[in-house]
Amino acid sequence: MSDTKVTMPAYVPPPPRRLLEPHRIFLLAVFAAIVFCVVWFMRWDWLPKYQWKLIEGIGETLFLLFSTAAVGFLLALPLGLVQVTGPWPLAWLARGFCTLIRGTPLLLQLWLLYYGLGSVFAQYPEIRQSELWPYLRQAWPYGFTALMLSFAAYEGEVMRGAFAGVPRGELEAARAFGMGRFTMFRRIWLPRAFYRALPTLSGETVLQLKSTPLVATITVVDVYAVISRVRQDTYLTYEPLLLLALIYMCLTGILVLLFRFLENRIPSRGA
Amino acid sequence: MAADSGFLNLDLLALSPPGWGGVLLAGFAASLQLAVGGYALGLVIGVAGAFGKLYGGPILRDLLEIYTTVIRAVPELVLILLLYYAGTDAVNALLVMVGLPRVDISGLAAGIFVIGVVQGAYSTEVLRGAINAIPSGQIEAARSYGMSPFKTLRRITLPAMLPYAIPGLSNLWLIATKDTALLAVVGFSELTLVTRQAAGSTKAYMLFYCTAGVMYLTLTLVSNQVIARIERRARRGIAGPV
Amino acid sequence: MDTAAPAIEVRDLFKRFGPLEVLKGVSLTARQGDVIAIIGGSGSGKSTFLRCINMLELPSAGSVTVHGEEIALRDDGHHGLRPANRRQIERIRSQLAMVFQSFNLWQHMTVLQNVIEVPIHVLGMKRDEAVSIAEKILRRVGLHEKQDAYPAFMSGGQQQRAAIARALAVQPLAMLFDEPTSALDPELVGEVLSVIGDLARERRTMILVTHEMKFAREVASHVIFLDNGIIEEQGPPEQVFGDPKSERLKKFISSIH
Amino acid sequence: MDTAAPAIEVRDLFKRFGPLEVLKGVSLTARQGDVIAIIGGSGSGKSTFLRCINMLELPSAGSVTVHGEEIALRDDGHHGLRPANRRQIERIRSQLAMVFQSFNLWQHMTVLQNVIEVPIHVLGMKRDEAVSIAEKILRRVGLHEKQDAYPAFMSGGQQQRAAIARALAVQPLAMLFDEPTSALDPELVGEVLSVIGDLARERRTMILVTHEMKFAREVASHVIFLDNGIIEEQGPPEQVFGDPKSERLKKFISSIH
Amino acid sequence: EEVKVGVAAEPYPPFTSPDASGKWVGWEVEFMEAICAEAKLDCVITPVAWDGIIPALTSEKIDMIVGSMSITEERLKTIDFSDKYYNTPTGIIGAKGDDFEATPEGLSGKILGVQVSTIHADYADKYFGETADEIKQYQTQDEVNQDLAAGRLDAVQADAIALDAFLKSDAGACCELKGNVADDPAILGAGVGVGLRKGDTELKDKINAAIAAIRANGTYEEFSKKYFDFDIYGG
Ligand SMILES: Nc1ncnc2c1ncn2[C@@H]1O[C@H](COP(=O)(O)OP(=O)(O)OP(=O)(O)O)[C@@H](O)[C@H]1O
Ligand SMILES: Nc1ncnc2c1ncn2[C@@H]1O[C@H](COP(=O)(O)OP(=O)(O)OP(=O)(O)O)[C@@H](O)[C@H]1O
Ligand SMILES: [Mg+2]
Ligand SMILES: [Mg+2]
Repeated sequence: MSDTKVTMPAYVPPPPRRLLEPHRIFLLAVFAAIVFCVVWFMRWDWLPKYQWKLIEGIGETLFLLFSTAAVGFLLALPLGLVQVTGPWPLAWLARGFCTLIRGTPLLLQLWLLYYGLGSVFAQYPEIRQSELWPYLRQAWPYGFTALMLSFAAYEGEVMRGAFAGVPRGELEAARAFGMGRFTMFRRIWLPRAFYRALPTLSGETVLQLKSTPLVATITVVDVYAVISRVRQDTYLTYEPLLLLALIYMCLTGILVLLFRFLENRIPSRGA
Repeated sequence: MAADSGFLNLDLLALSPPGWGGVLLAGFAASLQLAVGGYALGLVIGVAGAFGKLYGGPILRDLLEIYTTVIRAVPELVLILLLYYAGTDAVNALLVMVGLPRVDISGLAAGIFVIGVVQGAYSTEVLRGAINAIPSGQIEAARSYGMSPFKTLRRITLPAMLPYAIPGLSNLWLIATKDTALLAVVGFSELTLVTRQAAGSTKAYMLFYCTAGVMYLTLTLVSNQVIARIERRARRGIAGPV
Repeated sequence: MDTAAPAIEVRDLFKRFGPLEVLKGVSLTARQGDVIAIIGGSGSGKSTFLRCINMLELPSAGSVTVHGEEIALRDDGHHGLRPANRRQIERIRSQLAMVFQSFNLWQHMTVLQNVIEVPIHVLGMKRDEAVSIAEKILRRVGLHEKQDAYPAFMSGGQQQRAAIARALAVQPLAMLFDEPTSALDPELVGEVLSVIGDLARERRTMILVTHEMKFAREVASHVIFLDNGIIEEQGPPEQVFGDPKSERLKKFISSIH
Repeated sequence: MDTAAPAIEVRDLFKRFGPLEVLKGVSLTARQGDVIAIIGGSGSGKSTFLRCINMLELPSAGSVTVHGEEIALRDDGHHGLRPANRRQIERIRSQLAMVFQSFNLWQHMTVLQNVIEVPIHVLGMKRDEAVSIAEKILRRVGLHEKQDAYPAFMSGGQQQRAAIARALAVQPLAMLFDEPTSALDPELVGEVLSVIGDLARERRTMILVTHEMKFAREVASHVIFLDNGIIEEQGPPEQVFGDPKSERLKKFISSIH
Repeated sequence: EEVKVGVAAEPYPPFTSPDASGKWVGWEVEFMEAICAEAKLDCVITPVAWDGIIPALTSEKIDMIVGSMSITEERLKTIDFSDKYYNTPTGIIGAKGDDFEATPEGLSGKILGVQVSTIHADYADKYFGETADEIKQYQTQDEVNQDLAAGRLDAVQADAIALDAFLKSDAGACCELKGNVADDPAILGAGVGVGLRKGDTELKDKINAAIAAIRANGTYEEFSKKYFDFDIYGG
């Protein structure tokens, strides 16, 4: 018997399942009715006016997502690795960093970075002469930094688990065949850990997507901020939020499919 | 009120006015209440949802699938806004429909409801995964000795699942404590919002944000200790990492 | 006990998994005290057969009678059978104690707790009584000092013996063993086989699937060679091992040195 | 090849894990073409000895010489040794291909990728060349059609053969096998043993730890019985199995039917 | 009868802001207490996020809004208002030494900050949207001011009184008033009123009566003096 099979304390043999069973058709009909009601009875006249802003907002959201995830992941690799093999001062530093970031709300980190640093700028106007000022002045670098650090900390944990979870034997086999430490890391340890972590990474990237709207609170105009604009302009409570939920669901769906494609490149059996 | 009241003006943190310490602590307490309430509600939903997903009929399973998928795909911030308004509206609409007077849903109750619904989706998945992680032979053995389905659940499935569920559930607890911060955007006076008010009023942004950070971090670290203890107990029968 | 009715009687058992017909009409009669060994190649349906006896797998057709009582099954409308009476199945299962290849001890309970679980929670025995019986049985299989250990911290041989103790504690009418030694180190096989050998000498009714031909020869009163879902050959061990008739069995016996 | 120097020469190897002295002075000489079987009870130090040969475990004292070149070790200041020259160890390891009991195939690579990995990334072979050699070897161990499968989807016997192919692909001076069959089903043991038997007939240098006495008897040119960290007895297989001298060995051989 | 009065959860001094004991203080709080006393209402302050305050009113989480909300056409489509209880001009401030005027031309190339969901946000969009380099929206007025002080903004548009209070504080030392913007009653509205649910005429009548009464009996003037040295009621 396979380990993964769920044995349920019931004796009914599972009926053959098809995609479109009668109840599914019923559910779809209910769903269609709801969509119809939403489209028909709610106000959507504002959509054309905001469509370009919305598209730009989605672009900003995606930019933040991908840039922070990419840079964050690069940072997560050493964070995970030193916790598994590093000398203890580095391992402690990495662990401390991860705990610190994971232990405090992202919203707070964001405000600390943006407004906290802002109050320092107010005290020391000289900073405005510096070359970095054009960047410090804008909001997105803060959003980027906070999101990126947060992703790095969470993924650092994931990668720590993934590095530690590569079966010792496979690493030993690499050593037994005379691989040097770096070759072993590059050819065996890292890819093996990466593929192991992929399912988790996929979930975490969705979480990261869901964190991006927080940057709206520091004036970055992402898709959430655009919808907030719609809400204040139209005083509509539900319609813009429903659209927003829909947009995020689509983005999540696309992300999940992307990751599934990656995962399927290396088939794995069972858990 | 001076901008240069500076980072280290700790008087601002005094427990009684003009210090803001008392307000921060009250906010912290509100955050804790929210987290505990929301987490507990989430667990209840999660247990029901996990069993519904595993053993329920096809309709229930599909509905639960929709619930967990949607909740996990939409940002908490958006869900909180939607549920905060729609949830309480819906409750009142229902009450009016059955002829009862509208009730006044307190911010706390609404907050717990929102966090509970969000947590419920994640708990459902964690618990379902944990039940699946039980080697199927364990349940088969119970069946082969003539245990009834309910007895199998109570004596074997639930206790055997615990060690697999605890890491996920403890993560959820930490997420719950931090998700309370999102209720700041609907104006609920929890720690993050009062921090923002204090920072705005005194202009000591750094000081207050760092203080709140330390409070959240303390909560996390204390939680970690407690979780570690619980985990040790639950894993008595398990050798090596799960 | 009523020795007139056989302990276990299986008649014309069929089992299909989707398109795959795994059992194609297998019958077996085990009288009180019989030790029946089932041998056969991998995938021949041995485990499936054993699991059908206590309805862990539901047969597609056929009947199982335990101690004169036939397990009531009815058509499930999908060309299969389903239990007509869950209570009955639960009762009969508690009389047919199964010992799994992979032990399947409950990991969240100590050995003692594993052994007393069924007597207390299924058979409704008093705790004290269950514990005293359990202690006797554990002593018998040589696990007395290990009774408060958790299964994960015991060797394979010890776990298998604990599983046997768990089965003995329900004072079963018959015991079903599915390859009780194949998950064990060669060195642990011995201790488990000696416990089973003792049980055989006590003339306990047992049906066991095994790969240990030497052992089957020693303890079994009857050997069944399953091949491709049917009984290819059966008889007393001397005959089956010493004088195989069918080509398949000859080949099988020679492949196992 | 220079057949004057032995392929592997181990001298007075000691290994302690903390307070536990696992190897207490073990020596061995394997000339080109020798097949040395190491037998012994569980915990006698067989695996540790094998792992010391390619420095997966660092010995506490003693020396290992491969093809005339002694592996340079120096004192680590904690009563142990450490490699003096990492490059040298890496080079020598790539000449001593190890086949693990649990295969340890790289799960994220197909069989072919597993086999060409070391030739390309350690020995610096061209990809085309490595692939063509690998295909030859895979054909030889009967895995030609499986070359694009991932290890997780293959049977134990197939995985073990893939592991042997991976080892053969580095064209090793000698091969080290650690219980190459004990994780396998009885039915899969055969196919792996036959591959190893072939290698033995080709007179490849091999050191193998095994529990399969019958097999050891057939293929080994020399058998070493390790007990409690020392070589209790050694000699040609006929002598060791047919006419054991020491009590321990007699008992050991009789325990394994 | 308990009436839940929604105020913006974000500090908006000198009108509504929490003090160190968590109590809400400011001119508008005193105004609210005065009318509630006058109309014999049992008022409870309920802080609500500013950008959700109108949905909160319509979904009956609160019964009225006392939050410096200007009476505008757009808002009147969704909610109702009492008579106005104060009116102030809209001003623009900027850093000292950075001379510009509060006109579309003056703001060209500048980064302007406003609070979300305010008449100022709408006004800035309409008049400065073309010329200004960027218009940034913040959750709270505090944060707008803060970012001006930090130098991330060149200009801030807001209620002149709120701006005045900021300029008088230490943090506001950096900046000065550049002028008031040209009026546009369609956007800037006709003063600030108490926001009410549509159809809640009973409450509306009570409030209007109370506003008239405190104006007449001098209570309004009395508490206003503590905050302002001019007549906040406006023309
Ligand atoms: N739940 C199942 N679904 C589909 N096929 C199954 C299932 N269980 C068993 N089978 C198939 O039925 C056949 C017989 O399986 P079974 O486990 O009875 O063999 P076995 O004789 O016990 O073999 P082994 O000696 O390897 O344990 C196999 O081909 C197997 O793949
Ligand atoms: N890394 C280690 N740390 C501590 N003790 C170890 C370690 N590796 C092995 N040992 C101990 O050394 C002894 C010899 O182990 P080894 O694995 O060499 O035995 P073996 O002869 O291969 O046994 P088996 O046949 O069971 O594989 C054992 O007592 C084992 O517990
Ligand atoms: Mg089987
Ligand atoms: Mg070993």
